[in-house]
Amino acid sequence: MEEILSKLYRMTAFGGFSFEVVLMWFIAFVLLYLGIRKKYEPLLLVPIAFGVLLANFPGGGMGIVPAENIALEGHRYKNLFEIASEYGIMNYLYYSLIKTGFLPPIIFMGVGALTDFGPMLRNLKLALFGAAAQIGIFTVLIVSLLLGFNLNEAASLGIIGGADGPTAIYTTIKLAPHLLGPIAIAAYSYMALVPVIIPFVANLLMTKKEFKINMRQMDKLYPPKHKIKNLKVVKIIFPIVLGCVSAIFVPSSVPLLGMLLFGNLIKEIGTSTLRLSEAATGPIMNTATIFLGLTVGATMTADVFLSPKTLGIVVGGFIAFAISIAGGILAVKVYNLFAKKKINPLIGATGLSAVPMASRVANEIALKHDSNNHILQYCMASNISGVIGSAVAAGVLISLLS
Amino acid sequence: MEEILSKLYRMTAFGGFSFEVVLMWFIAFVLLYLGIRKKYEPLLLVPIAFGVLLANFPGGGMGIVPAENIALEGHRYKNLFEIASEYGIMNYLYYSLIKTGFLPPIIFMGVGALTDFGPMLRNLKLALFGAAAQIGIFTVLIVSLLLGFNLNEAASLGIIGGADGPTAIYTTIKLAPHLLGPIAIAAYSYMALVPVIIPFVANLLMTKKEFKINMRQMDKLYPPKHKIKNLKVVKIIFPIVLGCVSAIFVPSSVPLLGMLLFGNLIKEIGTSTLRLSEAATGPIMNTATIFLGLTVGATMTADVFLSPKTLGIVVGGFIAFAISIAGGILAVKVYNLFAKKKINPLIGATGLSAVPMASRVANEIALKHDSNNHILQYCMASNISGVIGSAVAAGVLISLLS
Amino acid sequence: MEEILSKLYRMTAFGGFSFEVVLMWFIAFVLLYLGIRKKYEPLLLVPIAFGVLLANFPGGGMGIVPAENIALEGHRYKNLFEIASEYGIMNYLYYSLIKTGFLPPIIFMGVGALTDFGPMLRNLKLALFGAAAQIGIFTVLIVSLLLGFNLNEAASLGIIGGADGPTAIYTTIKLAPHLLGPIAIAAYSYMALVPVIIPFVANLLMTKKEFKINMRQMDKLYPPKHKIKNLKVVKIIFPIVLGCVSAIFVPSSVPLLGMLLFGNLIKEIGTSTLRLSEAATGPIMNTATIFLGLTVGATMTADVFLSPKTLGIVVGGFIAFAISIAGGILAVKVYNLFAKKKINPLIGATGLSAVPMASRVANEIALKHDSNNHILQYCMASNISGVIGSAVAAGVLISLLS
Amino acid sequence: MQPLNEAILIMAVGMITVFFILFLIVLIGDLIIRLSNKYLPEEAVAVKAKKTGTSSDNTMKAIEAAIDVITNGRGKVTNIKKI
Amino acid sequence: MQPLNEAILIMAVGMITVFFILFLIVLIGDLIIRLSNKYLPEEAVAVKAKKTGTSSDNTMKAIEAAIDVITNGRGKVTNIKKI
Amino acid sequence: MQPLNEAILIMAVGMITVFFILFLIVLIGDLIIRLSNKYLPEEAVAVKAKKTGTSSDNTMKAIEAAIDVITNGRGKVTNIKKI
Ligand code: NA
Ligand code: NA
Ligand code: NA
Repeated sequence: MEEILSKLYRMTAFGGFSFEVVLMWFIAFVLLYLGIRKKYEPLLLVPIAFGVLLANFPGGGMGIVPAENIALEGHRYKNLFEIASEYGIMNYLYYSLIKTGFLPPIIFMGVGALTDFGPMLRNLKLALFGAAAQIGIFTVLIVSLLLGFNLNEAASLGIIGGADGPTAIYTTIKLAPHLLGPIAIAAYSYMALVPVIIPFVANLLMTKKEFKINMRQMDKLYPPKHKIKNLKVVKIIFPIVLGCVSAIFVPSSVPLLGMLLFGNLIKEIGTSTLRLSEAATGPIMNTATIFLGLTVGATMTADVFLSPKTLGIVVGGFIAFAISIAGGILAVKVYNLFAKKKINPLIGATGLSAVPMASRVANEIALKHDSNNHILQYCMASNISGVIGSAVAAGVLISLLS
Repeated sequence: MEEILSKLYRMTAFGGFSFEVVLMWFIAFVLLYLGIRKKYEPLLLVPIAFGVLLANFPGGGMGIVPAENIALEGHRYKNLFEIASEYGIMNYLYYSLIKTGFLPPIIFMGVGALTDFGPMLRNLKLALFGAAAQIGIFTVLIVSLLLGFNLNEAASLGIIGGADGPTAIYTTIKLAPHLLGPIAIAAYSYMALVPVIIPFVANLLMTKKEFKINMRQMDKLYPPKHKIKNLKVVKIIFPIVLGCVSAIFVPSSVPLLGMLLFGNLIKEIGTSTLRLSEAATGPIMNTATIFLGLTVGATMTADVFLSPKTLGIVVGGFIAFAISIAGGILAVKVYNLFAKKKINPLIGATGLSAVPMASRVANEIALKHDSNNHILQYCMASNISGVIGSAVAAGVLISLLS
Repeated sequence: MEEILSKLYRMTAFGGFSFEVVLMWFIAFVLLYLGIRKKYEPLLLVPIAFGVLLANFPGGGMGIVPAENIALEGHRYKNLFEIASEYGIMNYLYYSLIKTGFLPPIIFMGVGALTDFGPMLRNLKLALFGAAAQIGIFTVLIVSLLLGFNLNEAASLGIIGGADGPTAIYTTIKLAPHLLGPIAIAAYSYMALVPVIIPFVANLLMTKKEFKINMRQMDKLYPPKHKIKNLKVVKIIFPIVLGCVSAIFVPSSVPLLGMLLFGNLIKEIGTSTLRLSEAATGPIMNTATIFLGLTVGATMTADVFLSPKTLGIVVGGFIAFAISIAGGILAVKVYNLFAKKKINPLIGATGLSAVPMASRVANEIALKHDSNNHILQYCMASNISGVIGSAVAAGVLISLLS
Repeated sequence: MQPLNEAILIMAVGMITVFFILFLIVLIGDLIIRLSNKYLPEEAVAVKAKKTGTSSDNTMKAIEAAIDVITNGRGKVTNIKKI
Repeated sequence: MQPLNEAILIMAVGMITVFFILFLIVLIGDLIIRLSNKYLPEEAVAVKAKKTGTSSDNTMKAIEAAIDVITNGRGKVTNIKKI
Repeated sequence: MQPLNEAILIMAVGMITVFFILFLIVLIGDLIIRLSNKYLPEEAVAVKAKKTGTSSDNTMKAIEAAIDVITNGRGKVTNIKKI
């Protein structure tokens, strides 16, 4: 009888319990609440949160082990079969799909196949504000360096300001994989908080008059020079050329941008590659999302997550977002000083990326100030270019630091 | 000319022929017949049977090699690339997807996303009979130990009585992988034979009066205390809490139960995670089923399969099923001795699991005895809890024996 | 400032530029043009072309490294995790999905699930011309040996004449992986050029009278002996038996033919395995196509592709196609010398395979000569048997040479 | 320990655990139902979802009919997502 | 053996095998057809399937005919789900 | 180099690169548009595509409008297949 009880006890997780573990459950519940009830990017936050939960049951063997555990001597590593045997399926998934940098480009392929470069092509100039809105990345890099993060960690923290989930995850995998969990959560949470952060920053920096700048009226006053006569051809050539240009200048951005543009190309070609683009946006992307979420969540074991650095990431990520938005807005304001054809600074704010929510939020703000001021299509131009901007920034960081 | 003939001969499979190989083909044909014509779980039996066929052509290189072949010295193993190069794609699939324990939890995720805990939540008490109906697992464990199986083999044999394919496969991978083929076949075959086994056991153990116990009348006589006012919320919270509880007490059941409950959660959340649950029940589960079936079939090479143990598994598996059903029925009968609100013992029989066929069979039996006695919803309660029950039992076995 | 510029420069790809690299881009653009505008097998040529592009940006790390780079001493290899870490995701995909020989059989499973053996079963005798039309494979093997290719290379080159993409790729992986890129491109390009090549060869070898041989009239004059009463049963039994026969005589064709026939079986069984056949033809096949295309394209780095051998492959592949078509036509002509019931030699031409385009082309040619001469169904018989024929030929080559 | 003894011990541990877990599920399920009945009895969202739910069959037919008329049968709804 | 000799040998082995296999396919296909015609000309299951088939087949055909008429052949039912 | 100096250097390199690439995109996008306007202004294929496009666009709008009315905006067509 005693034996039964002792076996029973040893089988349970009670031996490994601690305050930290229970705290992690609480964090998982909060994330689940945000994802399910508040609908903060549920497609990622729910799997991440469940991954956190699974990882934090002592004895469940679902938590990701540190990379040291799989290193052997002489730059060699345990093989995937050994990882699965020793550390279970979650580590198998993590080390085959995530640590190899595989899933973020795969998700980017799907994102590309869902992206329409049309609005950007129709308002090419606005794409430049997608560059300005990357300033948060580098500012926070410097700030967090001063706060005690090392360079690689600081770069991963800064990339949260790119407001793009797969980019943030890919960069962190390459530069500071031990911070993957909190950075992914910060990135997706703040993307979900865009409807709060953009109005907050915009109200700080913009005047009432600026909120009312009407892009369509401007287009009437100063009509664009040439219209696109054959949009389909342009849309097919554009991703190919864009891929070449970015690959020549920032080769390290190829895994991300190349897959994004490949996805876009097979979508724009149309029916003859429809099977491929449907696969990229459907089963491939959804499957990738499930496993990305669960494994990223599973990196957050109590001992890794509960460190002062996590707090730094939460605060730093928010600052990066805010500065990126501010950068976009200020760039438009500077532009407006010199140009006759004014631009609504909200279009700078959407340079952040967080497609398409940022555009929708900016459009709503504009409509609140003037119910005729539809700026969605203009916002989408800088919004999409913000995705490219942060992927390029990620390429630079990886190239200079890894 | 002679040279041509000799090359021709050496190319063929004739050199490796034997009576055993031909017998394996015959077994494959029988399984194909059962799957295609008799519709015994065709989604699994057809791929398994085809895998048996492919594995038993000498020279085809599609049979699974024993684990010794991939072991190196010092607890190290050949890597997956080496396995593919040396032993071909079927071993590549087997050692990357099955031996790692990967596919059964993945299929459980899909099962979870197809499961509705509603009937169980509406009749929670009936869930207890899903525990009673696991007795076959442990009884057959003891019996087969006496018949000469070792402890790990006996546990894998017993788990057939859990009447749940992925659970049986997962447990066998962990405890006795050399028995994987016959155990998988026994599990799926007997699940397909549930329409025969349940009536057989029920007729042995139940009286006419018991067959006619009408659950709806009982509900009218003794109405349940409280109804569920907000089913959606309950259904979302339930898998989360259930996951935590089972993970705390039986951490080794987390890979199976955790994925099951994750699948269920993304289904119950609804539209905002629809992409994920559709992926889990569609492409992911179907792809997993194809590769699980083919590779499990391919483990059954003549020398592995044609052993007295296989016969023991076939017999033992049947006994395990029968005892599990009997356990469920008897548990209800004991309950009825003490309770005023009687329960139809058929609801105990479905505690076996084999969802949802067991419930349908039990419902038909009840209707045959009283055409107004619809017990399907009640059966589903114990039926679903039987899935949890056998996953917990599997966790206990793995935790105590591996 | 100088430091910034130097960092900027070192980050770009300029250091690795060369005439060869730019030439590869040009080749990629031509392939994209063929795939997108000329619609030459866009499902494969577009991913291949994009793979070529990605692979040829110095510093992008997307080009496939030679197999020597992953070999260690003593017949051991780097593991997949190490390959991903050192050489990036494209090599990870290539060495896990292609070099293991995994994807071609997977695509064949989908092809099987899309194939209808009905036309072949209705005109079984025509299947023999699917054998005659494999002569191009072996002729070009000899020719290219004389031109300086070694035996394994010559066999891979010859298999282009099988006019079947996955077969050509699978054979090349096994025999001469360094030629994978150009052989895959030649195979798919010539399959796209079938509407040009078949009329060209047919006009050379066929008389006006032969073009007008009307198969339906022949069927009326000499009606077939027995009709199929129960097509469904025949269609289910056929792939099973065919699988056994080919596996016994050419075991090395099992990975290809076995998967083809498994795919066909789960399709013919119908509703009870519909989930599986839908998965095989949908998400599995499309995903496999994307990754096959990208990685095959990525093998074509400048130094591998720009060699005289590539030119030999381009020329040899064309000859192989032409000879295969001629072989089919001539076999029919010889048959017609002896038989009363004449056969239209175009049906020999489609023995090449390139399903179903060859059949459509042949049908159109026949209709041009006689607008009542519908031969599509007859062409499909030899057309499908041509797929089996080249898979068998591939099995012979692999068995004798690897 | 002898295998048979161990097997019996496993049986005891196993059946106790299975019963204990499913007993806990009954308790906890009951608790969740009670708490949700008390604190989240019928929230706005749930009500809405239910309503669109029941009417969805009729709606579906109406949509199909409408499309048939408008497109002269050339269009067909293969997929309708609720938003 | 010299490569050229081996190549010719391969050609012989290869073409013989390909012809042999496809010849076997013809024979075996013929055999399957004969046997199925004799022993399973129109079996119970098939009949049953056909019958349940027929009712849904008829429905299906009716639907398809209707759509064909309406759409002048341009529409096609790709998927009907029972609800 | 001290980390801080390097960080500032990274910022410079990074922002220059990002601006440079997006500037190039503006230029090249403009160039593609001009060239396509000049050399491929409205090719046969494109015209065709556009025409079926516009007609189906109208149909689509009609369908959507109908559905909107019927479902009070709760339903949305996500997928219509033409054959
Ligand atoms: Na961005
Ligand atoms: Na069970
Ligand atoms: Na062929």
